Amino acid sequence: MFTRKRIELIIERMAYKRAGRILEEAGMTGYTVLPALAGFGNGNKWSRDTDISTSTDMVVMISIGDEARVTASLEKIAGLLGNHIGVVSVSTVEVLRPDRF
Amino acid sequence: MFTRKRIELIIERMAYKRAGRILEEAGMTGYTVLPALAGFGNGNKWSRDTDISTSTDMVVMISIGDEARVTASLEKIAGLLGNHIGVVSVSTVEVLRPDRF
Amino acid sequence: MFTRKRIELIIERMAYKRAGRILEEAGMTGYTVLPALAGFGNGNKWSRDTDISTSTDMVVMISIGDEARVTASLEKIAGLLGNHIGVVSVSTVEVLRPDRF
Amino acid sequence: MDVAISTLLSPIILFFMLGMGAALLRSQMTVPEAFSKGVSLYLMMAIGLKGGVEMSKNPLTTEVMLVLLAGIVLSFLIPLLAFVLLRFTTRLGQVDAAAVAAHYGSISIVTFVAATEAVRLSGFESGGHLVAVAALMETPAIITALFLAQRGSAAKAPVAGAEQGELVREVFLNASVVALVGALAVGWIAGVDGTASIQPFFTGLFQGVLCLFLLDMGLNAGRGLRQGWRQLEVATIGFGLYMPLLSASIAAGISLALGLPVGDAALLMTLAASASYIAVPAALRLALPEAKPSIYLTLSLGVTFPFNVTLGIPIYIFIAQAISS
Amino acid sequence: MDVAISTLLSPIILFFMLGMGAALLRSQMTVPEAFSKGVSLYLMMAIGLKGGVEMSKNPLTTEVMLVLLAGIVLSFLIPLLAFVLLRFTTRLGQVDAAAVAAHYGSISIVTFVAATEAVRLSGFESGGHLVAVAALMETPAIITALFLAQRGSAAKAPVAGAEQGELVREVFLNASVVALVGALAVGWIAGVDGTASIQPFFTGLFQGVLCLFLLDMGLNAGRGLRQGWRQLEVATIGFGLYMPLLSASIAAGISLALGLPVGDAALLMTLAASASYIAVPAALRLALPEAKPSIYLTLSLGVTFPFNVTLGIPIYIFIAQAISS
Amino acid sequence: MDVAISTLLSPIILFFMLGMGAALLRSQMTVPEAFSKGVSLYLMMAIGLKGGVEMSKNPLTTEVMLVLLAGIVLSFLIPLLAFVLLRFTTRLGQVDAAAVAAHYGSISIVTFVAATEAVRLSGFESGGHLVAVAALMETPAIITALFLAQRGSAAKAPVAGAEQGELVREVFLNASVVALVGALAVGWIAGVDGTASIQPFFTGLFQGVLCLFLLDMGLNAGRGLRQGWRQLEVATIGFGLYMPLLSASIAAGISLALGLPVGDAALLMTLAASASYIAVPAALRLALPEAKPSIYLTLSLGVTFPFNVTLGIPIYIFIAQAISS
Ligand SMILES: Nc1ncnc2c1ncn2[C@@H]1O[C@H](COP(=O)(O)O)[C@@H](O)[C@H]1O
Ligand SMILES: Nc1ncnc2c1ncn2[C@@H]1O[C@H](COP(=O)(O)O)[C@@H](O)[C@H]1O
Ligand SMILES: Nc1ncnc2c1ncn2[C@@H]1O[C@H](COP(=O)(O)O)[C@@H](O)[C@H]1O
Ligand code: NA
Ligand code: NA
Ligand code: NA
Repeated sequence: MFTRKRIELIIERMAYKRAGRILEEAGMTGYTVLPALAGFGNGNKWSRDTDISTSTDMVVMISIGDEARVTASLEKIAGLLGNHIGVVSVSTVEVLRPDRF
Repeated sequence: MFTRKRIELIIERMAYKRAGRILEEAGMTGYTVLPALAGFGNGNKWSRDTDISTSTDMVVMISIGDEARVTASLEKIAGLLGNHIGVVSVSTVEVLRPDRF
Repeated sequence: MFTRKRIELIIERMAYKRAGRILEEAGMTGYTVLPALAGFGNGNKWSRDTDISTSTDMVVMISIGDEARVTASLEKIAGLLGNHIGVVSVSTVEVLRPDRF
Repeated sequence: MDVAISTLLSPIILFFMLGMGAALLRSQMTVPEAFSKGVSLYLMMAIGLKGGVEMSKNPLTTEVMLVLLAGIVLSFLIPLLAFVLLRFTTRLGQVDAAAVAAHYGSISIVTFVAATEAVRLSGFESGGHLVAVAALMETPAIITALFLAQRGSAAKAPVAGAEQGELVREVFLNASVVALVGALAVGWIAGVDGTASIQPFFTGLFQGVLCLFLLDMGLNAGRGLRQGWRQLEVATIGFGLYMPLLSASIAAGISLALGLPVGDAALLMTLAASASYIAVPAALRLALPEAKPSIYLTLSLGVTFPFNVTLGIPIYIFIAQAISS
Repeated sequence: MDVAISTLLSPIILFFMLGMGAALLRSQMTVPEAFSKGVSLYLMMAIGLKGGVEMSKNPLTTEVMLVLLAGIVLSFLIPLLAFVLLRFTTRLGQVDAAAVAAHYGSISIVTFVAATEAVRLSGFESGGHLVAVAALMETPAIITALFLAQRGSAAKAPVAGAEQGELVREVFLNASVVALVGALAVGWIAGVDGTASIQPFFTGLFQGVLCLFLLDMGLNAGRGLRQGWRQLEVATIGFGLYMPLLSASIAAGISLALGLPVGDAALLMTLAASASYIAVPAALRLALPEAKPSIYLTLSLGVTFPFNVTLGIPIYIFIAQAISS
Repeated sequence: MDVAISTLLSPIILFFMLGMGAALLRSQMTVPEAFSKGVSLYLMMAIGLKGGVEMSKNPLTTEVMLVLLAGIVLSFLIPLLAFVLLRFTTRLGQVDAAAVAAHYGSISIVTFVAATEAVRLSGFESGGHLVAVAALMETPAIITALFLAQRGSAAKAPVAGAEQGELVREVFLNASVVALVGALAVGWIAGVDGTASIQPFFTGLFQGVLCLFLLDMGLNAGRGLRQGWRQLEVATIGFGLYMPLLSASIAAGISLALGLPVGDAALLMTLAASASYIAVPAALRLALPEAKPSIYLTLSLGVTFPFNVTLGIPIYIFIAQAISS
């Protein structure tokens, strides 16, 4: 097994394409976006089925890549999060096919 | 980067609000709920599209916070899981904005 | 708290039942499947709402279990991923009820 | 009997059987949850409106009041009978028995709708207030069941504080109650003229949409049965088949006592006989999480629902005719 | 006034109130997002088709052109007025004030649809080109608002490059613009005969579907209000109530100047008075992420939308009658 | 030719073009998956019912049997032709060529539905049993393709055990087969009278719902084309345009031999010409995961589907008229 980094980005739906471009430019080989259903933060709760302008929806982006690229992308991501509400965290994972990331 | 803990709670949809209250009371600054599609456990399979009373649906709750608060919430969570089926796991993550959690 | 392994499998919807059987055979006590919304890999983007034959949809499978079983399942999973597009990663988590996994 | 046949060969039932067959043959076909939830909302609004409009035609009689009352009483008491039977005839524990009992005291609105269609097909009328009865019967059973589940066991009250409020709202303001009662009120207020412009949607399409929904119900019932039947002992499955008949006969007695017309009697019997698989499970996951969904869902959705929709309803109509002549 | 009453007691409004009530009572009832998105797509296609078919009946007059122009101008200018009022009467900062202003310059298609129904109920005609006006009024307000938000602040242009294109597409090719304008074009090209076979779906069901959708809107508005009202100072809530009246009166003036028939005047006023809660929020999350959704969404969806749908529309129709006589 | 024009200007096609245009202009508009899946279920039930009801009117003739047989044969053989052409004219490997071939042997039910509408518009009748032909043509092509993909390569059988069963169910019990065949059976059993009460839903709304669905199809086709065309060499795109014509001419020959009426001939040709983009891709993801969806989906959905719906169908009707006179 080979060690890689896993970025987990909890961010507004409207902003995930931008985050995706950032990850792409930083050389991450891929990402996956999961829809969120509800959430809580800053004392506010939101829920998907109760916001017609789905503009406050959050999604969770997962992107696995090598440490260098992850670090590279994090700065820009932080910039993006300056505007858009969201949370980013990084963890260590083991992968089977190192060439893939 | 700063080290934080990430709670991942796989729990029934009907119970996520209770879990949310527990996390909130424990001082966690936020959480995000993702819908699950299907699952397997205790030899039972379930699938969202085949249960009209969506009462056996599971959701995945992610909450990132500092170790103290996470530990604080875990006990109560364990109590909740005593009744409701579900799984809780904790992992270590790195975050950019420590003040946020 | 007790240490366990967490498999995260990002794989096509059509293949998750096969992955599930592999995990089951390897003795994993359960798994949860989350729907993905969109993604990027190999230079291709996909999005759920724009593929009527939902055959290119991805899902994220989470399965928590002890190291031995996880390692056992990984080989077969790798084989499955030889055919189906997807990504597998393993991380370390702490759980409350060791007997459960 | 050819009424029974014609009921069984109506597209609604045929589509239900299609779904059930596909599920038992393990077809992967599914109806997206979001879509079928929307469709069931439509059905509840439509049935509520229909009832309300009809009620707006003639004033509330004491007879109507009595039927409403009868419904509430049935929903409160049926669980007691069910609980006793389950405890004596099956190996179910107190909590699971109480949970199952709650389902049989409550109602299945789809079964009710299928019955109204069958009653219509059989050439009988039915009063709009039966919809109100249906709405009123949804929740009392849950209260009885919670009482039965705690009984004796000095267990802490299951829920308190925020939980309490959450549960109360789930029990009294769940989607089906809101949609049914709300649409009933709308129909009542707006009346025949006021609702004329929305009839093409809510009345014209009703039977067709019902086919689509029952196809989905068939898929759900079939899958529930296929996945869950192993968890059920024979005695429990038996309960899922004779309990509806028991409840129906009690309702038949009441109908006889109140001298209800055939249609109303048949529908009251159907309500008594039908078992919930949406409102009650959701409430019980909150109030009785220890109870096993694999038991009560399989029984009400996989056993009793198919039984009622296919054989039950014709039987109830038949009995209703018998007693009212 | 009994027009007002009959409007308020129409099923459409009753269902809206039902939803709002359920939400304020904290019922857990929800309409799945995927379903209500589909339903709103239907509504926009239906209203677009209707408008297009009617426009196909008679050639484009200069009057029509003038109304279209008036709509665009309104959408450009209303935000200026709104911005000034907000800055002087509330504590909202420049960015939030600009964001709110954008919503009031743009329109709510559901409010528009409810108004067309009310106009019909009141026995007036309305021109199909008003649908085109609605479509045209959706976006100019956003441009004004972005200008207002940057004004003075030497802030970097909010978006550039890929972002730029993304925003432009979101503003000019968002779902509602595409569906409205597209369906309008289809109706125009296919005309009365060409669309005959699809009328049962798009016209026959329209009012009924609208009930279902307004039930959902009520749930959303109620929840928005319940969750968000704390964030709003009284002055801001007040703005959500008097701003529609202001915009409507401006539109009334224009209608008078152009000598519009009652129906068209009422609809133009409604468009001016209505505030967006779908297209604009989405665009602003891209262009002005610093602006707080909890403010502009609560205000337009929780305050102004309910006001317009219940009291506003009857008032606008009343004024339209007054000025046109 | 004005038939062609009137087809191209029918709302159904106009909405398709609207969707395709919006997608090519990179509008973010989408129809929620759950909603469009529900709508497509409706379409398949409706078309199945229609066919079944018509078949219930007159007994099964040998001619009908022969058409059913012809359909099966076409579905089995077209992939062989397609495979050979692809291997000789394109750079596609054995597996991808076989995968693409499977799509062209199978059918697109939406194309079929659009054709039935066009045939109706052109004033021709078509037999209900063509729906049965459509259902029968869905799967044989997959079997041929799997055979072609393994041929020579001593590769392990792709799937076995549980996989095997999963695949078989996906191939023979996928949603469209179940819905089509099932609804056909229901229509057949219930007949004209039995289905009268559900006609308003399944027949009255049909064309309208089709508009909504084709708008979505346009969005999908447009996006598929925009994202995928780079992966396709010119020769492959060419295949997506001439293969339908080839298959149609073969079907034309058979129609001539069987002396089919114009409507039936046009529909059989359309079925032969149409390419699957739902059932087959799903099955191939299980059976031939090595095959690239970006190739076969782009080709069948992005190239052939738009071609058939716009130009193809009028051509097939034109040829059908020619041969049958
Ligand atoms: N590095 C990655 N991190 C997260 N998800 C990925 C990654 N690579 C691929 N994926 C997901 O897997 C899908 C198929 O990727 P690929 O196998 O590279 O075509 C993509 O659309 C993503 O959803
Ligand atoms: N500590 C956290 N853990 C997980 N999700 C979070 C956390 N904080 C915020 N979120 C998510 O981010 C959204 C916006 O949070 P905020 O930026 O605090 O308003 C919330 O609604 C949650 O969905
Ligand atoms: N080891 C596990 N890893 C991931 N998810 C699990 C695991 N065990 C259980 N689950 C999830 O929790 C649900 C209930 O499991 P159980 O409590 O074992 O009946 C399952 O349907 C899965 O969705
Ligand atoms: Na009952
Ligand atoms: Na406005
Ligand atoms: Na074909």
